[in-house]
Amino acid sequence: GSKNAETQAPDTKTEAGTTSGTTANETTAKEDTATNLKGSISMVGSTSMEKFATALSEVFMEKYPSVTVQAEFVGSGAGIEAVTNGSADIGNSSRNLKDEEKAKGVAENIVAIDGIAVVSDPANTVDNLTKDQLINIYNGTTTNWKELGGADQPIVVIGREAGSGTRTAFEELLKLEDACKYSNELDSTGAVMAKAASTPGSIGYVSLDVLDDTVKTMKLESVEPTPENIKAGSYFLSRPFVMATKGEISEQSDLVKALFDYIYSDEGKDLVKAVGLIPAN
Amino acid sequence: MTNDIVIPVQKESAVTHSIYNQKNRISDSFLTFLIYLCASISIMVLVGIMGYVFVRGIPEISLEFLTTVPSTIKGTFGIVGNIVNTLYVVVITLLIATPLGVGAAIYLNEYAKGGKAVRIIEFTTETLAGIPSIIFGLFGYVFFGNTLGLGYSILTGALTLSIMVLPLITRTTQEALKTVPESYRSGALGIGATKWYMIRTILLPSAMPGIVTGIILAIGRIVGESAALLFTAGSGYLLPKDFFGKIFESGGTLTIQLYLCMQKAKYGQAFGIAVVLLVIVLAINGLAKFLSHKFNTEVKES
Amino acid sequence: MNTNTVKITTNHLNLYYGTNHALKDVSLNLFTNKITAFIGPSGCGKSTYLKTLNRMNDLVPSVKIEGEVLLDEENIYDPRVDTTLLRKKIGMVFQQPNPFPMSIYDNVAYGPRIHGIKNKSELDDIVERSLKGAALWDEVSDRLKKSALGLSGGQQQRLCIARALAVEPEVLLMDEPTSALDPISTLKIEDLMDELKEKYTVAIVTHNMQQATRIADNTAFFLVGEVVEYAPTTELFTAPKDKRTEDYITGRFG
Amino acid sequence: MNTNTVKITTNHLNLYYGTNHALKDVSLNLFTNKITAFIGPSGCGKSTYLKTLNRMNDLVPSVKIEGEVLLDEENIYDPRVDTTLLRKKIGMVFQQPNPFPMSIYDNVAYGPRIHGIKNKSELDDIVERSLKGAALWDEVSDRLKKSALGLSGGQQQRLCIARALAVEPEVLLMDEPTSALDPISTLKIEDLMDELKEKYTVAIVTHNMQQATRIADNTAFFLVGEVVEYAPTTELFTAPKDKRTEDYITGRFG
Amino acid sequence: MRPKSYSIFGGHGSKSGVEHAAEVIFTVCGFFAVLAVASITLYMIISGTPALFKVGILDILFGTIWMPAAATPSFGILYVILTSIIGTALAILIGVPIGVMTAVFLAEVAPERLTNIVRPAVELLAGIPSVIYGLLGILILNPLMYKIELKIFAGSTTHQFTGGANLISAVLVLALMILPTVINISESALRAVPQHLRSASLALGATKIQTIFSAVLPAAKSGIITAIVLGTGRAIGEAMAISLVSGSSVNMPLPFNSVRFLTTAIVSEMSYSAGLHKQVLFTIGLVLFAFIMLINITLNNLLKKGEESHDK
Ligand SMILES: Nc1ncnc2c1ncn2[C@@H]1O[C@H](COP(=O)(O)OP(=O)(O)OP(=O)(O)O)[C@@H](O)[C@H]1O
Ligand SMILES: Nc1ncnc2c1ncn2[C@@H]1O[C@H](COP(=O)(O)OP(=O)(O)OP(=O)(O)O)[C@@H](O)[C@H]1O
Ligand SMILES: [Mg+2]
Ligand SMILES: [Mg+2]
Repeated sequence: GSKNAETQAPDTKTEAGTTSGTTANETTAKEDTATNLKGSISMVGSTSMEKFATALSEVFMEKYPSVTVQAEFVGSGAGIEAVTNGSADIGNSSRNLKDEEKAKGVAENIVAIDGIAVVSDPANTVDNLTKDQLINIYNGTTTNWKELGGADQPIVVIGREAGSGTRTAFEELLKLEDACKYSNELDSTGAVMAKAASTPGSIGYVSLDVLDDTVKTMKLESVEPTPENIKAGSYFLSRPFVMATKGEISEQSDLVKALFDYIYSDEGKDLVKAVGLIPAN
Repeated sequence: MTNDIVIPVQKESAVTHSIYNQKNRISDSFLTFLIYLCASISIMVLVGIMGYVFVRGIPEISLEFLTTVPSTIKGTFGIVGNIVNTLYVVVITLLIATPLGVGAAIYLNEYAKGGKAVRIIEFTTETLAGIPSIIFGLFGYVFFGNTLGLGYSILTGALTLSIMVLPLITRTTQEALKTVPESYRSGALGIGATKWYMIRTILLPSAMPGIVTGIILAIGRIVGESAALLFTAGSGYLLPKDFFGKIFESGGTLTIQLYLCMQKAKYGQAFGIAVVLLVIVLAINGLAKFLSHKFNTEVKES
Repeated sequence: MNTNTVKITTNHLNLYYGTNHALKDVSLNLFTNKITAFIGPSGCGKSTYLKTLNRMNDLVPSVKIEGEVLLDEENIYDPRVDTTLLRKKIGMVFQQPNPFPMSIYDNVAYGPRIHGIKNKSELDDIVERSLKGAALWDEVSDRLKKSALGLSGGQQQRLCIARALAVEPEVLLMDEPTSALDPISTLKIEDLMDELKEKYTVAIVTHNMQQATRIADNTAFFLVGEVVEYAPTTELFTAPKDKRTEDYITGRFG
Repeated sequence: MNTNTVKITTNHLNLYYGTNHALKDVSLNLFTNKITAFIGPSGCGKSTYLKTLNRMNDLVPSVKIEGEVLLDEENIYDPRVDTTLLRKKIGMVFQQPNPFPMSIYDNVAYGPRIHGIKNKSELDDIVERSLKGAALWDEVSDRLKKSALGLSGGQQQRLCIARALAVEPEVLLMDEPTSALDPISTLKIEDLMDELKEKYTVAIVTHNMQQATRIADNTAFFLVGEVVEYAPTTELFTAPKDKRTEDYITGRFG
Repeated sequence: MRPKSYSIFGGHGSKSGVEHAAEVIFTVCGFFAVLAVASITLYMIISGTPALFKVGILDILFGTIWMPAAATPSFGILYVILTSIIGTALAILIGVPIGVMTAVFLAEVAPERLTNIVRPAVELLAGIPSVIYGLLGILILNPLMYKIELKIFAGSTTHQFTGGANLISAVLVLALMILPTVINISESALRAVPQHLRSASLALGATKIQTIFSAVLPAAKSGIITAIVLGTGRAIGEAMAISLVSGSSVNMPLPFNSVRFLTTAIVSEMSYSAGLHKQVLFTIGLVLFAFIMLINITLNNLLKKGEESHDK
């Protein structure tokens, strides 16, 4: 139901929507709404979520041909700001919302979980790290791979820039906030990959879905970073992908509601898996 | 040699002061060496970079790459939408910035009566040249996107970039105008040409090479820009549905797509895009030069 | 001299290039249908004076001008004056030939085109007539479309004369128009001036006193920015009133 | 004429600007310690010939040169020739004054500095001497540090002469060096040339036949790229062998 | 007196409408640049000053610890400022001479055929996105630097190894990135020098090289200064590329340290930041802006002084 009908008015860009708010069993009503839904949804936010967001919008637009989903990628912070001030319907964030952001009435809708993998250069002989070893590397206690049983070469510690969703999650999970001693703070996942691949003795962290064989992927506590292991909880580095809305989903326009309905449907979960992420809940 | 037959050298002075005595001037050799050294550094770096980009990029290019838009479902990748957006952004930006920049230069050089005003404008233009592009991006987003309500659109991007490349065009044009000999001006004015007529028929053609330099550098800035465009033109990658409507829609240029590829560590695609970008730049530069030639009244012969 | 119609009057003209006082209290009249010559040593202000008559000095940034110049009794330094119109009426040939970097044809057609003549055959006509007037037609008629910058020094000088003629000004100011010319071309240009004065007012700067005596009705002698003497030519050369004039014209000066 | 030492010999020189045959089979000798004058109608190739003597025509892209020019019996178009040395020996004053956009002082000191003179007082000396030689010192001594572009036409011309003198060349080529000068300055420059020929070889282009008769030892008459007649000056002017020469010097030509 | 219609007085619009329109349009264009700078300045001041007071001017400008996202954030940017100053200055010192000399080569020395190949290539260089420069830096330059770094600091326990991402790399990439601007503008300035000046110099017995350095370069001075100023602007404003090759950690600007520039600080954190952190980033923008103005004033004073002295 729409309890706060007045709050949704300024946000919505729907030109014509279904008048009946049938959200309960959309799976059956899908075919009807597909012909009825019209308008556009704007998403703004994290670049890390680009793959997921473009896939989602592509599939959704195929399903509802009269709907346009426009996604922009300017960063988590900017996305949340956009949804806060109403210039976007959805703010994509690759980190949890901060309390002050929630206080402004923005709802945190986790749509997927992204694993964070620890990578190193391909020639590295170390292939497993314990949580403590990882912490010691990043806080500057361990500075040479030989202390970890590897070759005698300095560790080049690579991280992401302050404020990055990946970094925030990584540091939170390892309780390393403000304690990391990075020698490289790169501002894109691709740059971390390139740097790790080309620098002997490097170590860095990236999203699960970009892994390839130009780098060596570390096991943590002897666990491989796979979706299954993350789902099972045995791999401990992961972070949420959030699609923030102003107010709860139920307060949104029919279009936005339909989008979330889709994401949480089985079809949506398949899509999430297809782009290398883990479906939420 | 014809002078073999001529009298043997008789005067002493003729020997010592012979014009055949190629004297080696050390400072000359040093400076020549320096010129060649710097030029070869530049050229080697240039060739190296281009070579690297081409070697890594060309294998990525296929018909699909050039003629489709990305699709995550099908798992395919193509950049035709971005190519179109790039052309939109370049053309619109130049349409806005060139008249403004050239006009400003003409004002500064031909109309403003020297003094403070000119110096202030020159100074501000130069300041504009040093502002990082992200500031332009944020400003453009706030001003054109929000205040003027243009949102994420090609127009917002083009307006923002216009301000960004304005200094390049203004200052290079101004320098070009400064080098036009004063005698051309007095010649034209002296037979009763109005100022604007003189500017149109004498100054602009003479200054054309300089203006083109500015435009070409501006084109480089436009196509190479990512930060400012991400916040203003957005990252849409679909083909336009109608020609003019697209101007008000989000559209990511090739560089934006390249930037997003970098995020996903898709270097192959990134280099592929870079190659396409270079080809496009080459084409636009060529076109700019061609058009400028049409303007140039100078008789090119003898 | 005073039976003539005055075309241009200069009253107490002073001109400064920065601190350099280049014209000192110059008062002169130019008469309709007469040729006035300006003579004097190099650097004495002849070119400067000529340029004040059609306000070409406006282009020099550091220049400061006092006094009054009247064309047909209108002050040309009045703020309301349209300098374009003024310069259409008062044409000028500069001391240093300054052809535009265009073809010979376009150089001559430049002026007429400004004033709205578009018709090809009319333009052809004007170009031919002007080049003939400047005694250049024979030498360049087969290369009208070639760049004017490939002309010899004297040819460039005549081209600039042709360019000024094409506009048909009321007053023609010529700064040493024959300095780079051989005697024959010079005579042709002098004949031209003689013809021109039927319709126009002509002023020339020359270093050649024979030339002044041959063609000028009146002559002014300049010295370090001052007009020392201004009189009908024959009078000035045969019975100069000022000792300095006499010294100069007899070559005893300096 | 043949009792003199030959400084420069030209043998069967032909020069083309593209398809324009500007010099036709020119053969001439210039003699040490003599002044040679070149006369002829505008556009006949005088400047072109002068420029071939120190290879300034090399700079025109479309130019093609055939034949031989010998300086002290060395072919200046030999590939081994150091054009820099050549041009230091053969100085040139161009038809159109071309001062550098620098101060007057720097303009004159340019050449000496190039050739390694750094010493301030020595330079001051050269500058003063050269400017005095070119009869310009009095007018500019108080503004040596001002831009040379603010000089009058005749002053610029004299500046360019001073600039060439400062290098002390063996041969001095002057293209109408007094065209923009008043009679007095002209006389001073002519005196200078007379002095110069004691030490150097001088060649000048002039349109002023009186000037040629006053100063030149030998005179060559050019016509459409050809040397019609070359003879001792008095001979050429009093008893020309060629009908065309006679026509020209008596003003009956064309 | 002639009929009134011949009067030289402009009167009713004989200074034609076109002429007036042209003047007005050009004036508007001229002041547009001022308007643009003014509004951007205003925008920066409005967004950048609040943090100055919230954090404290001294704490920001002279603090050395940058921990914007920490629980107790610290916003010191002294090292970042120093890095920008030193890095930009070095890049200019390397890039400008190479650029100007290359321009001389193209305009005066090189055979026309070579110029016709090289010039478009230089122009292309201007169009390569900075991300690509950054990527090339990571893939090619940094590994090279790392080899040197490993040699120099072998066995050091205090040095933090950066994998070659350091001040030197950043300076080299910056120097490279300003080349197209410097080369192109200088070259067109050199080409605009009238031929007769070269003739005059050569005729005095100057060699080609002497002519270039004593006559042509001084005559093209104004254009070359513009090239330097615009190149400097490019160097100061560039962020994307150097953020990748410089390591981007906040450190003292020593050659082999990972360092962060002002622009990098803004670009890499702006999109994720929020709240006070974001405001501080705008403050950095403001600092950068002041920095640009300062450099411009200095350059103008240094380079343009000589120019006016002989022009009366
Ligand atoms: N750079 C050039 N390109 C093409 N033609 C040229 C060039 N310079 C001169 N000419 C032509 O060559 C011929 C001879 O020119 P030159 O300058 O030698 O004449 P000149 O005798 O010096 O004449 P003047 O007395 O007018 O200076 C002329 O017809 C001229 O138009
Ligand atoms: N643009 C200028 N800036 C400064 N001084 C100038 C400028 N033009 C001319 N002068 C000076 O003003 C004086 C008069 O110059 P003007 O050109 O009128 O002389 P002129 O009589 O034409 O001489 P010439 O016969 O040599 O051409 C000279 O001393 C000259 O140096
Ligand atoms: Mg004069
Ligand atoms: Mg000549």
